[in-house]
Amino acid sequence: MKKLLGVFLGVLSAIGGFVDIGDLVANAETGARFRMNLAWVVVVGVVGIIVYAEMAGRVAAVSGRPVFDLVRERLGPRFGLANLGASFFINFLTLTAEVAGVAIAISLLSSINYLFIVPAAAVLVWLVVWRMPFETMERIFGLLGLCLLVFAVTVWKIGPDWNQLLSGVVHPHVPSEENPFTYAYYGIALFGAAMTPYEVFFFSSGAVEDKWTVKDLGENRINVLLGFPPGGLLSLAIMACAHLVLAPANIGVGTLDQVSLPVALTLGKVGLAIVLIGIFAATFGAALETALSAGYVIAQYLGWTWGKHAAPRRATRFHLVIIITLAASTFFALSGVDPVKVTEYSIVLSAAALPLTYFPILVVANDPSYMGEHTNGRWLNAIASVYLVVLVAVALATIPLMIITKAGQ
Amino acid sequence: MRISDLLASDVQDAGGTSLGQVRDVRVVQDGPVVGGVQAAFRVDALLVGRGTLGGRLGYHHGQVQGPWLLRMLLRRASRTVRTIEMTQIDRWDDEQRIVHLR
Amino acid sequence: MPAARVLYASLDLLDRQLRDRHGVECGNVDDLELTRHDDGRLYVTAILSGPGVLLYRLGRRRLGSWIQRAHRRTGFADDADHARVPIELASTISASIDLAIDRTDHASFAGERWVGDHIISHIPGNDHDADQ
Amino acid sequence: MPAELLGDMHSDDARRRSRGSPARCRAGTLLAAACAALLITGCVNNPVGSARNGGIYAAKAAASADAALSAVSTVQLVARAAGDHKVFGTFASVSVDQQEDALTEITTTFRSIQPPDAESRALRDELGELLDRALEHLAAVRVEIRRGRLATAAEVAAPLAGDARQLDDFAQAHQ
Repeated sequence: MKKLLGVFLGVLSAIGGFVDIGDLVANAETGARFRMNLAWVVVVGVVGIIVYAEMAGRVAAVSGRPVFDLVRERLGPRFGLANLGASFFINFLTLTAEVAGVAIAISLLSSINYLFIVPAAAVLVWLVVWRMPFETMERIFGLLGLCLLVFAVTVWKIGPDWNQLLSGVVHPHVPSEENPFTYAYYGIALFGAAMTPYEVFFFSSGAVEDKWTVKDLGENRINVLLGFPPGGLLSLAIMACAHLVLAPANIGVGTLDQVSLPVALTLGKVGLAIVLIGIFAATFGAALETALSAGYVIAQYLGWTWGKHAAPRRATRFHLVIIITLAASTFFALSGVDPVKVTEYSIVLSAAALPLTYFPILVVANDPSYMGEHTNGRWLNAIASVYLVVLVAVALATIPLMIITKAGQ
Repeated sequence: MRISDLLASDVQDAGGTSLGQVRDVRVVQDGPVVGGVQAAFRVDALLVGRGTLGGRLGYHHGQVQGPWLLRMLLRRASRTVRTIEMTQIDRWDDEQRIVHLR
Repeated sequence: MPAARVLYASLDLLDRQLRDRHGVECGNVDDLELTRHDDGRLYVTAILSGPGVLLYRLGRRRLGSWIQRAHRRTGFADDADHARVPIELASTISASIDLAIDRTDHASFAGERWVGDHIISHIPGNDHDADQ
Repeated sequence: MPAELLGDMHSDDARRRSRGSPARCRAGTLLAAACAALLITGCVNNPVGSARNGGIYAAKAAASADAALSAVSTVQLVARAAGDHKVFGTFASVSVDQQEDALTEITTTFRSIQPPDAESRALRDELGELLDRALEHLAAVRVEIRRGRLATAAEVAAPLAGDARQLDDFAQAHQ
């Protein structure tokens, strides 16, 4: 029975942990601007992250090797170094966006200017990384993140014309006043938000930390298959809220309070309190994962001792990298940079960088000398190969689109 | 001497024309027993040619088979890799990093 | 006698994760030392790993060697080359390589110890094992 | 496509000359540096070009009107929600502050674009006036909410409806 409860809580925290600042901003922005015409990208992204995370978790469980350890081993130290530089920079941007998101959520509850809260939020993130046990951390913020289900309640309460809502999903088209380049740019942003690389760094490193073995593969699949789809539905609920409330009022999402406005207008103060707690938990949980990922990627490339389980004294350089990265993110957030803009850049560049880590994982998942009978099956390889082509196409299109649309203006 | 010097070496035949760079080094654990425990690893052959990535990822002399798309792509890139036994080597100038064949 | 084991340096040895006798990470295989025996053949005699070794392999040979020498003097009390682990101390060679040594006397530990002594140990709770 | 694979496509001699020097590693870090430069400018402020001809100026004016409309509509909704006790005072004041900052930045960015011809100058004056009026009304709502008088916030926000309509018409006209 205890095992069942463990699995159940695991799935719930996977749902709660799926949405982060990138999903909140991307889905609300696209809902407000493109109605439901980009909803299909979320579906593609969720299937992609399921394939990607399941493979990374299986590789970590069977070979005991996390992502960046494999990136260097399979691509060589030189290309691995360039890969590390790009991934670390994007992870740094995401961490900055998440910390700013935590501060904004608190400021909306307390009306203290969010810039004053940023340092406190960063110290709180560090304290949890430094002291709180891994499972407790995952459970608390994963379960609190479930408060975001209030977006789904809002959509249900508004009682929209469902087939009109679904028509956007099933027959997507570029709205007349928008040009296809901007449509594609926001599609890539949504795709990057759904398939965030740091989730895979954290997911595979967590599997090694928790000493997963072949016995845990079943639980890994359940977590991914039952946890991510509802997370994807939650993202679509955020998009639907923006489509139903913000779009008719000609509101484009530029700040986090606009994202939570539809819930307040529909469910009042109670709904607002719940959604703000949900945003706090989701962004705080993601800040923990990105802070740890900063340490994971460098330690795993250089072969240092790493890990959240061991006391900090046994993994000193790992924790030092986390402290320095968190401090740097705090300064960048305090530099008056627009947090929503930083979030946009982090998810778009995440989309562009996906092949860098997806490609080596796909190769190792096909290496019998590592995976034995857990090597990828034919069907999984077919789907994974299609995604590799999609990821490379997205990666090649991102920078040009960013220039053409001046970052989605 | 370090294996990275050997891996960076250019292989030239007796006439001095280059056959490509050393891509990988095959070692065989059949040398004299060392430390009373295991046999030593003897450098047995060099893999020379152009395609690096396919070999490094395990498609060429490793066991990686799938997915089909990558196997096709990477197999073709490392088609020109050739195995040169150590017996065919006259000498290895590790300063200039050139392997001279007989 | 089973057939002798065949490995490929880049594919199976280089850049693999090193673990000490307690299974704790202690650096990667940055390079391998080759020695020519009197029979004229080349043998892999040691695993090289630690500050400067990777730089050497990435092409920065002078800088890499300089860092390695400087590190050797400052990193440890004795003058043994802690970046060099004789190959016979590698007990298992598979997804990662287990060494019959303790991580504290491996070259990559010097950085770990310096950061521990000067920074991490000054922060309260640094010896608290997160799982209690 | 991984850089190393691309590297193989080129002639082998070129690679031999750069043998040992981490050319590809430099390419990777160059790419990261380019991204960083692109981002820092993008994140801090929206780069503003001068408008070469009337058409571009009109499009930029329409975009500014659209952005202003978004801020004005947000404050309308928040004011009405405050009146209906659907939001806390803290949320309302932070939200209105942020929209006021956004509208202020839209106005200053728009004013910094040089109108290239007479027709554009007329557009600038028309939209400029609209933006100033909206900013005034928005500030009044902020003060009302900051004083905790949520019940009357909706009334104070009433003129924003007119501003919203005019901004919307302007944006549609010069899209």
